[in-house]
Parts: sequence; structure tokens; C-alpha cells
Amino acid sequence: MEELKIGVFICNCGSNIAHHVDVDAVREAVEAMPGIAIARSYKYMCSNPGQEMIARDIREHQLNRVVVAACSPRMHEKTFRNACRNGGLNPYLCEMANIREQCSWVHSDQLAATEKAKALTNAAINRVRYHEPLESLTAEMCPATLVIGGGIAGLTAALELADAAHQVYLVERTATLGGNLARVDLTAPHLDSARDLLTERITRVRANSRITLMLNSELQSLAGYVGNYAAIIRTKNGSGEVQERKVDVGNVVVATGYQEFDAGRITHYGHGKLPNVVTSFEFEQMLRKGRIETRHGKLPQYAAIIHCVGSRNKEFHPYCSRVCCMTALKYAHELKSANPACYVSDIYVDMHAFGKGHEDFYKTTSEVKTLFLMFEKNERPVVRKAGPNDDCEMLIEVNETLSRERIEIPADLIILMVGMEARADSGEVARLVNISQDQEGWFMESHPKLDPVATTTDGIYIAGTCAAPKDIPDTVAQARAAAARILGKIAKGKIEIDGVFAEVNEDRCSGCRMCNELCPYSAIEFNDQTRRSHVIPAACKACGACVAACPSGAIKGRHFTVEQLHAQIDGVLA
Amino acid sequence: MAAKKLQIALYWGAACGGCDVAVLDTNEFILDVAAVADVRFWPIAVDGKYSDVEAMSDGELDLALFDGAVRNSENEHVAKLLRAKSKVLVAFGSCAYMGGIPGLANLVTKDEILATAYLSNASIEPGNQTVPRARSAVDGMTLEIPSFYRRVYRLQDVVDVDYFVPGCPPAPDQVKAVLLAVVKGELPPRGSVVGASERAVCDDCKRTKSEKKVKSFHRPFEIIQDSSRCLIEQGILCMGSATRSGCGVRCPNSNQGCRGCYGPLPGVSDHGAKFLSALASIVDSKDPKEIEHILDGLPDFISFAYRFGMPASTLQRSYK
Amino acid sequence: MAIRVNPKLIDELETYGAADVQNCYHCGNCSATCPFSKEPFVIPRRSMRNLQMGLEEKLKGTFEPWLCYYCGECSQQCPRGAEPGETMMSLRRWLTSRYDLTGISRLFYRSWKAELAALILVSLVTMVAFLVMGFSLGHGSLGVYAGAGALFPDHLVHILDLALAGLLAAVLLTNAIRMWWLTTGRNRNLHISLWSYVKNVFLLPYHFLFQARYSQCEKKLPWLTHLAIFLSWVTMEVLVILLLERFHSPETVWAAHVFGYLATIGLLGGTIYAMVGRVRKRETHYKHTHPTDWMFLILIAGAAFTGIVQHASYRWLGLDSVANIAYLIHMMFVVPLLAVQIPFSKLSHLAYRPLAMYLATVHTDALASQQAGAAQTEPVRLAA
Amino acid sequence: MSFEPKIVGFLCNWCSYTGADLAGTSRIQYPPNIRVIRVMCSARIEPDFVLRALASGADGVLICGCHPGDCHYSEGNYKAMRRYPLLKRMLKDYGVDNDRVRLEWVSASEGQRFADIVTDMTERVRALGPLRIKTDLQTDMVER
Repeated sequence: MEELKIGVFICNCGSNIAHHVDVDAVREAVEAMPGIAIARSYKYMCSNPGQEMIARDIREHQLNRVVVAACSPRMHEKTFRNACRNGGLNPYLCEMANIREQCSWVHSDQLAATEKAKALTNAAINRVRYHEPLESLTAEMCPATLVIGGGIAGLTAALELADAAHQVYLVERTATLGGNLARVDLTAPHLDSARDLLTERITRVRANSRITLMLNSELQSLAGYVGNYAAIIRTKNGSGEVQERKVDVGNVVVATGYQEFDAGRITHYGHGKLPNVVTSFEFEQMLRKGRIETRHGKLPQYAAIIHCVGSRNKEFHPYCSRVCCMTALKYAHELKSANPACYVSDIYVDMHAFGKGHEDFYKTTSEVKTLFLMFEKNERPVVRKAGPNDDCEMLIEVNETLSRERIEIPADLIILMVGMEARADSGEVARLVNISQDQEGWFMESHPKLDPVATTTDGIYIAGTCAAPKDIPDTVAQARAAAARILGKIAKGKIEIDGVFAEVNEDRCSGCRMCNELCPYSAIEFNDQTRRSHVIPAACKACGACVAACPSGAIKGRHFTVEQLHAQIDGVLA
Repeated sequence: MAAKKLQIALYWGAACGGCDVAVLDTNEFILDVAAVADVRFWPIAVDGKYSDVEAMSDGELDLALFDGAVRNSENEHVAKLLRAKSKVLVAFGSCAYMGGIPGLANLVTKDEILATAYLSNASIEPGNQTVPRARSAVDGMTLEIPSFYRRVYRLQDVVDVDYFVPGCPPAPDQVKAVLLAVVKGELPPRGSVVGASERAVCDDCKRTKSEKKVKSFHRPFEIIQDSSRCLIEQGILCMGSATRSGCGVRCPNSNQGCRGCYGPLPGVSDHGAKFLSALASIVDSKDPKEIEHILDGLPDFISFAYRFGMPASTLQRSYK
Repeated sequence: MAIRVNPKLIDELETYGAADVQNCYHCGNCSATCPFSKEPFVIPRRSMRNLQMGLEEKLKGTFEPWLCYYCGECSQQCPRGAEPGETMMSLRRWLTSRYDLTGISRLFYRSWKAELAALILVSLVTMVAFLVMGFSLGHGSLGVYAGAGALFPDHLVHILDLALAGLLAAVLLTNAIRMWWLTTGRNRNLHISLWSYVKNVFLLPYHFLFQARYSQCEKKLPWLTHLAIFLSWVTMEVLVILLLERFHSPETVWAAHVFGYLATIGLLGGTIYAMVGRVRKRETHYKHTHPTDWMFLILIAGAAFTGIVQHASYRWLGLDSVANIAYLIHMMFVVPLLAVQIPFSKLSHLAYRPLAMYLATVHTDALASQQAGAAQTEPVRLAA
Repeated sequence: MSFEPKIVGFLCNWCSYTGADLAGTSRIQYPPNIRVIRVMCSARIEPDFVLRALASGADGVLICGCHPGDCHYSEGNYKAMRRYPLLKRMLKDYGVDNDRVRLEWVSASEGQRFADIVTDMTERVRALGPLRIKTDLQTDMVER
């Protein structure tokens, strides 16, 4: 072990630390310890002069270890690691002691706080003695991308990547492209045709040589890690026999979309029993055929649209499916333009008109004399067949919130605005690409606000409604965002794997395989020939589960080794 | 001139004598040893007396094999004596190296031991309950017997030890290897463990190993074992994955879980705690109540985890 | 029991002048600004809602539209341009047609041509009747205006006035009773004590004469103009019915005439002001004018003007025959005004508004006592 | 001066350590007896660390992790959930009172809960008195 030269820097953080911790007492207590080359206290270590002081001291005193006693490492560990790097010292040879959030801010007794600060600093010094320089690894980044799902999201992402001259494998389970958007006639709020949106995309996808389109295909398995995935795609061709094809990709965009809520699950609405109760998608088919009529071929005099079917209630899904309100207004317009004498009632919970042009669309729908009736989301309306002397097919009974009356609404045709829910097989897709799902089954993004298209698994991106209900603009935006993220990584060519991960010492591993099953990221492979386990650095997230569980102590947790933690325990109790 | 014969000595502290027998188990090889070495002191086999050892000059002995733990003042006295008289002192066998089976006494207090042995034992007729004392008057003379320490110590706790040979007892071929190494002078750096592998027993165990998920633990007699499959996967306690190999996998090969007599792997400071960490991690449940139920299948786990190494454990004894 | 929604009602109300009612999305701004919207009355939002949903029975059963004096604040506040003020006005027209069992009011509101025809018919009939009465029965001559031999002798006119007043009172009374029945009588769960009815009776004349509620609106001018027109009209009625002979006596009895002049100025000034307002459309409540509003104003203005001409020509110019002709034309304005407008059109509000105020107070008392009963069961909450 | 117990806290970086930091930013006061060691996940905490802490002079050890289902590594805390009960049984045989070693789930937003746990544990360990394993082991080496 080279002769230790440790630099200790104790921060006042203005008065945040100095107010309760006698910083100079800590410095004096630490100065005399073995291996300490220099010990300083300073007003703001994280300031530029503070960081420059560290870099300068490293160069002047040839420091080979640095301890910074200041705020929480979650706050400035990166800052001080960079300071060490600027001073020419490997960033992992730096350790922080949290004497602010977990000391001065929470203990007003100055004596006790100072004693604790000494102990925490002493522990950091003990630990840093055993720190080893770590280099982050790099791995090649395969420029090809796998896009799962041929809907508007998948098409957009594929085009974005292919237009940047990169190979794309577009896998679609069904025989046609377009996904859910293909089942829609017009789109809200400008009533432009969904077919035009799709045909433009599909023709460009079919024309683009860099996109390998695989219809009737499914992802069979995905192995490897970011930049180096091996995907096996299974295709059923016309005659029913199955081919499998292995493709190497660097990243995966999951754009598997959503499935509509089964309206039959709400017995009150009578879907499936009453002929003239249709779901929004069934009504879209009517629109695409260009003829709005009841099952008996009659022009409906009364039409009713019921919102939030399956969404926003305790029994089925608590979330709002975001697109149904504007779609319902679109139907009101289309009903009125098809038959001006038709009286349209729109039975809703709240009118979510959040997007561009939505509020105006809502206003124009009022102006065409749509009757808006509000109900409480957990007191759903009840649909029943009308009596012989009623002038309508069905009657909808509901407690109307705005007038607080119990009313009966006449309806010849009822359109149920079915919500979105996670696809029944989303669990399998999640396991295949190793991403997690929230309790509603939607795929979980890495950070809801800061990182919506990435997942906690590097190289796996999610776009569109497979992550949560959203409308076409958001879906396209996310598809392009995912593509942009991937293009950024491809442009860099290499991926940097953080230096902190687990490492098996093959001379010590007995092949007992205790660790194999413990890793949630399946980053540990067992080599049958050598009968040894091996950790894939890129896939390892450094949680340390295998390090703690290896009975031979053969797995070393870089930056969290047994020696470092033992030293820290002894140090904190000194 | 003929090489001077090696002067060796063997002694047994708080031991069962198994280690001494293990030396004899090297069969004819012992004759080769006898050919090159003089056994100056080996209470179980030759008639050497303490006075003979005290008469030796310091370092006269080339090698001393000390097996058995340090349980009373006599063990410590002889250990210190042999340390002074021999160039190389070897803690021979699990007792000397880690405290061994006698070391389990550290889980109870000295008074409990004496009470169980001399007072509340079923075979003691009432009225005849005498507890041995360090000094007692018999027939007008004072009789002194070694004092019974309040806990068991390892050899290294009382004297400096040059090498450690694990095993209960060390396998005969390991004994042979150690003796040959000493004869040839090819010994590794002082303080290291010899006569054992640097990998766990699983490395040599022939049973097939697959992913470990345990739903329940059983005693060996409770289930019909699959002799070709890893024992712990079948819920039978086996410490092989946390114990040095070198014993020739004797216990697992006879359908009995390894008990860890060869001690922890290098770098592991607490044998029992390391095994606990591994074993608990593979319990296949995410529900606290179910986990407690599964762990009920491990009664008195501390005695299994530190069967051969209580004095070597981090806490070394109980603090009741 | 669920009430049937009738989306068609809105179409019907459009013929009564309502517009853009469907734009209302119930933000509640209107009720927030309306000075009269206090529990248990939600003006104008509850009526807007019932109208949107076509709850005809509910609409018939409320007198809330009568509590609104069209200050126009709500229409200004409405973010959706749903014109709640005008909707309430149209609801009053619709309610008038509901209270009238004969269905004539409904006809007049739905087609202004019908009403105009009726007015012209009635005025022609009046002309013929007066001429026949004047020349044949009374043997009066065109040249004599007052005293014996007058073309239209006082006692005949009296009989006619009283007969007309009796007829109108009867019609108004039946409609008012129907209004009471629709809003209060048939309402099972509202128990109104007889005493409460009696105790509040004084409200009827009070609101009739002073439109006290109208004065609570923020802008006072509309109230004053309305009060001026109304009091002038009442004064004229009183003078005509009681002091007709005194008017026709040769010397000017200033004590009576000054009231006559004031009333005439009030009537003429008020109607002209209203007509100019409706033409300029600057204030909100003058923005929308239903044909019935025009006819109503023209009739009053006409009556007042011809009244002046008749008085001036007789009193100042001594031209009896001109006075007689003027008087004839005056009657051709007055009789249709009374005979058509009061029972079947806008003027009937002179009965419905005071009744609405009265019923409002009675309702509030009844509800308060019922709630008081309920209050005991509420868990008591000690002061913090 | 009343006995001031030394408690070693092993906190996981993503939930409990962040929760402890939140207690800091919210200035929630709690006894200074706890000294925190940060690990990436409660799965990294080995029973050996707990024993070593007790043998090095700690009077109590607190292990914290994310609530089940919240773990940043999705299943890390289940390992802690399995090791702790077995360690607790072993400690009972060692004669170490179970109140001295505790496992608690603390999320990143539960600053107050972390402070309450530390306060409660400090009082319980103070009531139990000093553990004195370190001094006992030292005297073992001198007096037989």
C-alpha cells in the first residue's frame, strides 16, 4: 500500500454546520491522526474556490486520499469527485462525511454535535484508507434499435431513427401497422383524419430501407445489456409455421400501446345485452362506414355519450384516460353534422379539455346544442330499455350533479367512452425487457418528471400509451424523445459503465451458485464449463445483494468492500 | 554428514485426541516421519514428560503441533512452554485453530457447566455433590489442579502461532502434506492457513448445483435425499459453500451436510455470520410471517453456525 | 322518481327570446353576481339548468324568474355568452303563457303577427263600439265633448271601464291562482301555515306600488324609470276611473289636473326613454327586444300622446270635435292595451311580480321553520 | 450524567438515507446517539457488520431499508427482510437483547418517521444500559 497522504476538508457551510459543530475542534482532533497530510476548514467547500483548494492541495501535497466533511453525499458527492479529478486524483479516492443534514441540522446540543461530527469524520478517514481507484468501463454501442409495436409511437420512433441512417427492427404482433389509431376515423379537436396521419407514416416506413419490418412477429427473448442486446424475434408466416431470427441491437423502444377497457364489465351499461349500446371503437367503425344508425337502421333522434367508462372510479381504474373527453366532443359534432335533428346528450364526470384548442372545441360543441349532464364518478348512470310509450329506445337514469336532480335521459344510441388499460400481456413484455410496472400495469419510467421515456434498465425506452394513457401529440413527442435519447447514445459510440459494480474473484468462487438467483437484473451468469459465476459490469446496478450473500466472500463490491465498511464501523465507534 | 534429524513435538490441549489419531492415520508414512524426525514429546504416543521439555533449550524443537483448545491453566502453560521451545508452532486441527467443539461451551457460563456436571446431574447421588476447586486439602496435603477458565480460548489467543491447520480432524493426506512441507522447508508465509484449499467445499463437491430457492429446512432423516443434487437446495443444512475445501468432501459424500470444520474462506472474518447471510438470502419468500415460519426449521442455528468456531466468532461468547 | 329530460324544450324557449342557453357550463358567475340569489333561491343558474335539461314541470313550478329584475349583471359576467339575463326574461314570457289556460298568450308570444292582428282587431272593435254608442245610444254629436249631448258621455265610459276592469281582474286572478297552485299549492313537502299567508299579505300592495325589490339592484335608474311609468299609469287609472267627471267640467280643477299632467309626462317620458334605450341597445337589458316589448311600449306611448292631444284640444283650444276624435283614438290604444296586454302578454307581470315576492317570503318562512325542526337533529358543534 | 448509548445506523442510499437527510432539511431534532453508515441497498448489509459493530462498542444497531415494493433495486430489501430475523434469533442466543438491533422501513419522504425511530430506539437502548462486549472481550484476554 503506498504511503497514505489524506487531505481532510471540513466545511462551515456558512453557519449551517458552524452554528452547532465546532469545526476547528473537529479539525484539531483529526489533524493528529496517522496518514493525515493536511486538514483544513473552509466557509463553503462546494464553492469554486473551495473546489479549487482541493485540486491545489492534491497537487501541492501529493494527496492520494481526500475526505470532505460537509453536507450529504447525495448533494455534493459528484462535485467533490470532480474536484479530485481536476486535481489529478481518481474520483473514487474521495469520501464524504455528512455533518450537516445528519448532524448540525438535527442536533442543537453543540458538544454532542461536535463529538458526532468527529466520529463521522473519523469514520470517513478510516474508510478512505481502503478506497481503491476505479475506472469506468466502456462498451461498444450497437447502432441498431429494436422497436416493439407498430402503432403511431413505434412508427414515429422507427422513422426518426431510420432517418438518422441507423438500422431499425420494427416488430409488430398483428399483420397490419397503425395500432389503435388505425381503428379511429377523425381525431379531435381539428377533426383531421387519422388515416391521413397513418398513411404518411406507413408509406415512409415501408419505403425506408433501413427499417426491417417484421409483421406477425413477437419478441421471444432479450439478453445482454445496453449497447449489446441480442433479441430473438419469432415470426408466424402465412402458413402458420414459425421462424426465429436473432438480431443484435443497442437499444429497445417499447411502444406496445394500450387495450380498451371491456365495457361489458360494467353491467349497468348493458353493453352486449342492449343492441344500441356501443363502445367508442364500435362507433368509430360506424363513422368509417359513413352511416350513423341504430342496429335497426334507424337514424337516432336521441344520442347519448357516457364518459369515464372504466376510468376514474374505485372499482376499475382510478386514473383518467385523458383522450375520451375530446373524442366524446368529436362524436357530438359528428352526430350533429350527420343528423342536425338529433338531440345529443353528453353524460360526463369532468370535462378534461386540457390541450391546445380543446377549450374552444368544448365551447363549439356547446354551441351545437349538446346537452351536457354531469354525474359523480362513483355513482354511475344506469341504462335500461325504454317502455312502449316512450319515444326512445333506452333511458339512462343518473343523479345529475349540476341540478342535483335524479333524471332520466332518452337515448336511441348510447356511445360508451371506454378508457385505456394496460395490455393483458404487458406483464410478459415487462419481464422480457426487464422493466417494472406500476400497480395498474403501466410500464414504470425512470423519473416521472425528469426522465419520462427512459426506464430504470439502461437501453430500454418506453414511448406512448404503454407507459400511461396519453393523446397523439404526447405519444409522438415521447416517441421522438426516445429516438433522440438513443441517437444521442449512438452518436457517442461508446457507453460508459459506472466504475461501481460487483466483481467475482474467480480464484475464490466455488461455483456454489448461491448468488445466481439473487440478482433482479440477472447480471450474474454461470459459466458451465469453468463452473464459475461471472458478473456483467454493464448490467450490474451495484446494490450489493450478491456481495453480502456470497458465502466464500468471493464477490467484491467495488467502492463498498468489506474492508472499507469494517473500517467505517470501527471509525464511527472510535 | 547425515542431515540432523528434525526435532518435533505434539501436544493435545482441550481435545478429543482425534487429531493425534489423524497423524497416525497417515499409516506407514509415520514411519518415514520417524525416519527423519525424533518425536521428543507426544503425550498420547511417547513417554516424554513436561520436565523433558522444560529442560530443552529455546528453539530446540523444529516443529510443534498443538491440537485442542485452551480451556484451563495447564493448556496455557504447556502452550507457552512449547512456544518458547519450538521454532514453528502449528495450531493443528479446528480446536486449536478456532476453538472447535469445546468452544461451544462459550455459550454458557462456567457455573452452569460445573452445576450441570457436578450438581444437578441425574447420575449424582444426593449428598455427594462436590465441585472441583483449584486448591483443596486432601489427607493433610493441599491438592492443586489446573484452574478451569471461565471460557475457552483459541491457541492464538494465548501464544503466537506460526501456522494453522483446520479440520476436525485434518484429513490424513493434509497432515502428510503439512509434514512434508515442513520437512522440505517449503512453508508459506507465517500466519497462513495450510492443509486446506482456498476455495469452498462446493468446488470439489460432485453434486449438481442449480439456482438456490429454499421453501423449508429439514433434518437429513426427515426427507428422502437426492444424492446427486446439492443438499442445501433440498433444504438440508450444509455449510459447504462457506467452508474451505480440502477435507475431500467427506460429509456431503455421505449424505450429511458439511458442518464447517475447515473454517471460513480467506477474507471472511466471521464464519457463522457469513453463512447466515448466504442462507437467509435464498429463503424463497417475501412475506415476513412466512419467513419466520421457514426459519423455525432452523432450531438453535447459532450452534450450527459456530459448531467449530464459537471462540473465533466476532462476539466469541454469550453475554447472558 | 327520476324526472324525464326533454332536450326539445330549449327549441321552444328560443321562440320566447332565449338564445345560447346551451352555452352555459354552470360556472356560477351569474348567481354569484346576482344580488337576489340567496338561499333557497339560486338565480339565475337553477332555471338555466332546468331549462337546458328540459325539466318542464320544475320550470313551471318555480317563480325564481319573477325575482329577477334584469339588471343584466349576470349576462355581462357570463364567460360563455349564454345570456342568462335574457333567458330569465324569456322564461318570464314562457311562464306567462303557462299561467294562461286559454293558450292565447302562448300564441301571441310564439308569433307576433298574431298578437298584432289581435290588437288591431280589438282597437277596430273599440272604435266601432264607441261610435255606435256615441251616435246612436247617447245621441251625442261630434261637436260636443263634455256634459249633456257629449259624443262619449261620462257615465257610459264609466260603465265600459268598470266592465273592462272587472273582466281583467277576473282573468288575472285565475292566472295568479294557477301561478300559486303551480309553484306552491301542488308542492307536497312544503307546509305553509295559514298565518304565514296572512302575516305577509301586506307585501302584495307594497311590492305592487313600489317595486321595492327593483330598488335593490345596483343601478337605480332602471328602477326609477319603471317606477315613474308605473305610478303615472296608476295615477291615470285612478283619475280616469274616479275623477272623470271633474275632468270634463269646464273650469280647470288644478288639484286634479296637475296629477294628470305629471302622470302623462311620466308615461310619455318613460316609454320614450325605454324605446330609445332599446334602439341604442347600450344597456344589457335593452340589448334584446322581443316584438311584444315593442307593441307594449307603442301602445302606452300612443295612449299617452292621444290623451294629451285630447286634453289640449278640449281644455286649451276648445275644439271639442278634435277632442272627441283624439279621445276615440286614445281609447283605440287603451282598450287593446288593457284587454290584450294585461291578461295575455307583458303587462300581466304587474300581478305576477308582487305575487312572486309574496310567495318567496312565504316559502322562505316555511323552509326556515322546517329546517329549524331539522336543525335540532344536527349534531351540536361547540365553539372552538 | 445519564448513560449515552452509541447506536450504529446502516441506511440505504435511495430511501432511508434520503429520509434522514429530509429530517435534516426539515430541522427535525433527534438524539445524536446514532451514527449513520451509508450503503447502496439494505441488501448490502451483512450480519457480520452488525456483530462487528456490537463488538466494537456499539450499544445498538439500526438497519433501515425501503418499504417492501419501493426498493430502487426492486428486491434488495427482501434480502434484509430474510437475514434480520435469523440474525435476531442468533443474537438472542448470544444474550444480546432484541431491542438493541432493529430493522425498520423508512421511505425517502418519511423524515419525521426516521427521527421518531431514532428517538424511540435511543430511549429503549438507554433503558437497557451499556452492552460492554468490547470491554468484556478485552478483560477476557487479561483475566482468565
